Amino acid sequence: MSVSDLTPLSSPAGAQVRAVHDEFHGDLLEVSMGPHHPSTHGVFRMIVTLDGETIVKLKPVFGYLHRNHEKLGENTTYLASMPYTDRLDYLNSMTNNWAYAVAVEKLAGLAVPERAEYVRVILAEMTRLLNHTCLAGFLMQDCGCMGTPLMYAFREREKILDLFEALSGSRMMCNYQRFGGCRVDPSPEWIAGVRQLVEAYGPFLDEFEALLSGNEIIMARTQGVGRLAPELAVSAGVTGPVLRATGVAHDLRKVDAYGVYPKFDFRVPLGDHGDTYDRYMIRILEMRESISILRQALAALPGGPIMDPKAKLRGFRPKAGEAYGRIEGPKGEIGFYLISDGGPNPYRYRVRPPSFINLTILEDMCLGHTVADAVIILGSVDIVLGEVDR
Amino acid sequence: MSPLHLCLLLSAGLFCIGLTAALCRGNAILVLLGIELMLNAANLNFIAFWRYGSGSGSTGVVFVLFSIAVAAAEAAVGLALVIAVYRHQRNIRLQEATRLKG
Amino acid sequence: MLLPFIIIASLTLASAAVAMMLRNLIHSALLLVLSWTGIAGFYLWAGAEFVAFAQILVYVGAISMVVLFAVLLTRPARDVDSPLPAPTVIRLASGLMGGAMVASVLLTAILATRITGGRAHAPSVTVRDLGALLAGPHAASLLAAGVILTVALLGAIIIAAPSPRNPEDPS
Amino acid sequence: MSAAPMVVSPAPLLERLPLDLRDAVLGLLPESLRWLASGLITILVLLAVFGLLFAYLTLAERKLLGRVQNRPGPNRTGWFGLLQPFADAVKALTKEDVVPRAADQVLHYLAPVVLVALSLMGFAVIPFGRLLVPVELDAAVLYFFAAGAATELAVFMAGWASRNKYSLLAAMRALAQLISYELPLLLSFVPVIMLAGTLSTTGIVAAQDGWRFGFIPHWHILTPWGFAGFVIFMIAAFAESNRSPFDLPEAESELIAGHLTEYSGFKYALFFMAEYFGMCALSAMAVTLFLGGWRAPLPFLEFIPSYLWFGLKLITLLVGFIWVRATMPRLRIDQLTRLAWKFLVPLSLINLGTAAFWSLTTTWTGPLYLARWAVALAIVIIPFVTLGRQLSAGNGPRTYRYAS
Repeated sequence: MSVSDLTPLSSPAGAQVRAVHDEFHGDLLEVSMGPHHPSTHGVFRMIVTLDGETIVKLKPVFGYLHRNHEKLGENTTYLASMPYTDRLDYLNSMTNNWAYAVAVEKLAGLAVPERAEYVRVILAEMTRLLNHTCLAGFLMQDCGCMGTPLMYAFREREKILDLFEALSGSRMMCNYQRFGGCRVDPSPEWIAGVRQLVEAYGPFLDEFEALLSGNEIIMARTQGVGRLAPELAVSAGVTGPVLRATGVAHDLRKVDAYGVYPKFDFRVPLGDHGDTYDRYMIRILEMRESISILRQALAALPGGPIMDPKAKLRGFRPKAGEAYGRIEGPKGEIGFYLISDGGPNPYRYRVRPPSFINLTILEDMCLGHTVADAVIILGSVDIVLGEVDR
Repeated sequence: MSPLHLCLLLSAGLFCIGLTAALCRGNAILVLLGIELMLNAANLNFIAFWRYGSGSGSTGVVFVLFSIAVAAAEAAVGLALVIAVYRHQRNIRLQEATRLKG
Repeated sequence: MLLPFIIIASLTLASAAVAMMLRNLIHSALLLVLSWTGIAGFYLWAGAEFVAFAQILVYVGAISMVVLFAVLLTRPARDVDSPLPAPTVIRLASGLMGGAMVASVLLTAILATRITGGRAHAPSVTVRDLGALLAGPHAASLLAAGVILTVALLGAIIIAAPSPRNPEDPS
Repeated sequence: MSAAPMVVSPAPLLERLPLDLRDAVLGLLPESLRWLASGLITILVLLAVFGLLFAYLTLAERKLLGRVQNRPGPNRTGWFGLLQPFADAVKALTKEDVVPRAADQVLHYLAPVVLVALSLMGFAVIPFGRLLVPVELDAAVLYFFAAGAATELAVFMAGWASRNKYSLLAAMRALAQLISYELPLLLSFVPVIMLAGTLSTTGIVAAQDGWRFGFIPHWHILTPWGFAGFVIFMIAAFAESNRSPFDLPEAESELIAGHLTEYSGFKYALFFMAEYFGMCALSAMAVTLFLGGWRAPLPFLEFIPSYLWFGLKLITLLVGFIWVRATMPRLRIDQLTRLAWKFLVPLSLINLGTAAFWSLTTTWTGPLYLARWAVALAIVIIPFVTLGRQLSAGNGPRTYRYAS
């Protein structure tokens, strides 16, 4: 199935559940989960109406972390916006940087040297590993695993963050990509470090999966929970692993074939049920594909410059026009829409945050399930509040 | 006054409290609890007579065991009825529960 | 010997009486648990150890839980402050009168009866004796009790389970 | 610590040591006070031993969790963090006690006290050693579970009195959990009572006396029905003591802290204490019912005092509790009740049949002895597998396709 095969439905699947629960059995209880709740992944609030423990209504409330991101982007120069994009999805600053760089490169018509494209792919796939590993750990924490999988996941995450720090000088706020290439050229030692990480990652995933993927309780908790219909997912604009878990083959790395991705041989895993377990497993399988991409990219990494020599960072004034740059981030399509009036600042700066758009279907996934399920469904959607609220 | 008198007075007191509650209160759960209390008062008598009576054997104790079992059954059914009534009329006031079916 | 009885009796009676007068059902139920525990204490005092523990296990461990559950499931709408309607006042008065009448009859009957020939020491009944009694002379009643319990529990489930919805039925 | 003070027994010195110590203390007091002092000493010793066990169990739990999770655990207070429990105690005692204004003040205060009191009561009937039984009761097992049944009432009180919606949900969960798991817990050891023919804990330990072939102890866990009963008992005990994977009332990722949400400082510490006491009491009961109580596992090891064996078995079970907590995800409330009603209750009923078969075939010897084992194992295993299949029907590993 692909996007074009599907006609968007106006009636979401949740409407039926909602109708059934209009005539409720017991007294309803309205619980405000969050903004300070251990499992809302930040300052996020869900106003949940419960019949017993079953959710009959769920209203997400966000904005507690609003930082005026888009307005800031319109009031600073193109280059000065780059570090702000780190703060969107603070787990994935490398891909945020890249998406922003792609938008500006489109706007200004900049070319990117091949070595930079390869480095970008390496960093993006490392970011994907990082994000999905953290997500799996957090999801298991939401299932009540007392921190053990989370600590295992964080052990691996630290290794990736160490590499990021060695390259960019910062663990999480990397600010590494530039329009027209990358900031610094990775050293051979750094490449060797990545190679070591990639070789060790497969065994880690095997260990992680042996502990969790076949666990009876995990399967009972996640299978059939939070089903998402492909029609609803497409009409709501859901992207990333959440969309692919419903069986829709939509991966920008294949669809847009941006950068040097066409040169690599990788597959896009698809789920058949669209439930929480599928969303978890798709991410595990994607990590395995990422490892394969990383291997190929490391083997084929060419020499040459890392920055387009024509690129001008200071006093950068693209000619008037507009551009939308998007890439497949770990959470879905991360895009930046820029309108230039020829000045040093963008006239309009707009972010398409995958977390935020994936979050809009939360109620439809949660209706009819219990409070405990809502927590893991939210965990499996994979949100970062920095990106949701901007 | 012999100890048996005291025991019987205690049981009579409990019985009357239960009875008054069952007659006065409109809340189905409280009525049920009143009935439970009356049943307990009866059990108390069995034990009292077993302890201070002149007969031999332990039938009194055995009977109380059966009575406790029946009380458990009664509580389960009674509370299930309360929930059914609640589901029907959105409260558990017995005055309003006037229909058996519907 | 008498002091523990007086303590137990006053505790039982007081908590039962207060429980039945309270407005808050949860408080009533919890006080009644105290009263049931008091009755178990009486059984212990009288020497019926097994019955006392059975009383705690069944009443405090099971029935109280079901009662609390029912109270939580049937939280009334917020009309607690509404004044008592007239029928309820009449009901209250007649109930109280009925209770008082029964109490007076019982009291006179108990106080007028002369009891003779009671035994001074508690008859000993071990768990083994009880088991022999239940499995021997009372085996039929034990079976009947088992059947009653099973049927009652099944019935309770059927009554309390939400009826399957059918679209034509407006209720 | 048995009821009669001066027991003349042929037991060796080490075995008698606690009793001798107590009698030495009692000797200093006038005759008329001895019964009272004896009881008080028993209570004090129990409180001291289990209080200390509680303190170091919290440390052991944090250390073990740390070990499982690749981190050191507490190691700053004292050598290897050995003073951590006392630092925690000081912290809990000096914290402000915050009570919500809307809370039911009396019940909110009463709940932790009642909980600790009730969870301590169970220790009275556990035979900790050959000569160490605090109270001999004819219906000791019944007493133990009667005391334990009321603990969930205290959890309910805590949850309801807090006037917090999370706490209320936790209170409901606690009730549902108790109603569901009381039954398998009680049914799981009925075979033990049937075959031992007594409800007294000392009687049950006495029934596990002796050796098969001179070295295999006659513990109940070493029979098919006993093993099944032990497993069911332990699963129900996890639920009964609100420990992971059944820690639904305080599920921190869903209900913040459940019934503990509105508790702080010393009251919170009391809840914590009660949880560990409950865990210890249930483990001690499991040791008594299934693991031969204070008996040594091998004949030549009997020179080691019986209470040390009891302690060793108890600590083994407690470490099991901690290990499970470090590795298991949490069940959902409907799955929890379904597990109890559709799996544990039928299994424990079937287990009654296995035990009956076992006791009817005590005369089978030779090849028939093997047949006895085979049949009993079949009665245990076949329902386990079929019921288990049914329980997790529809769930299983999945295969994934890739976009072409």
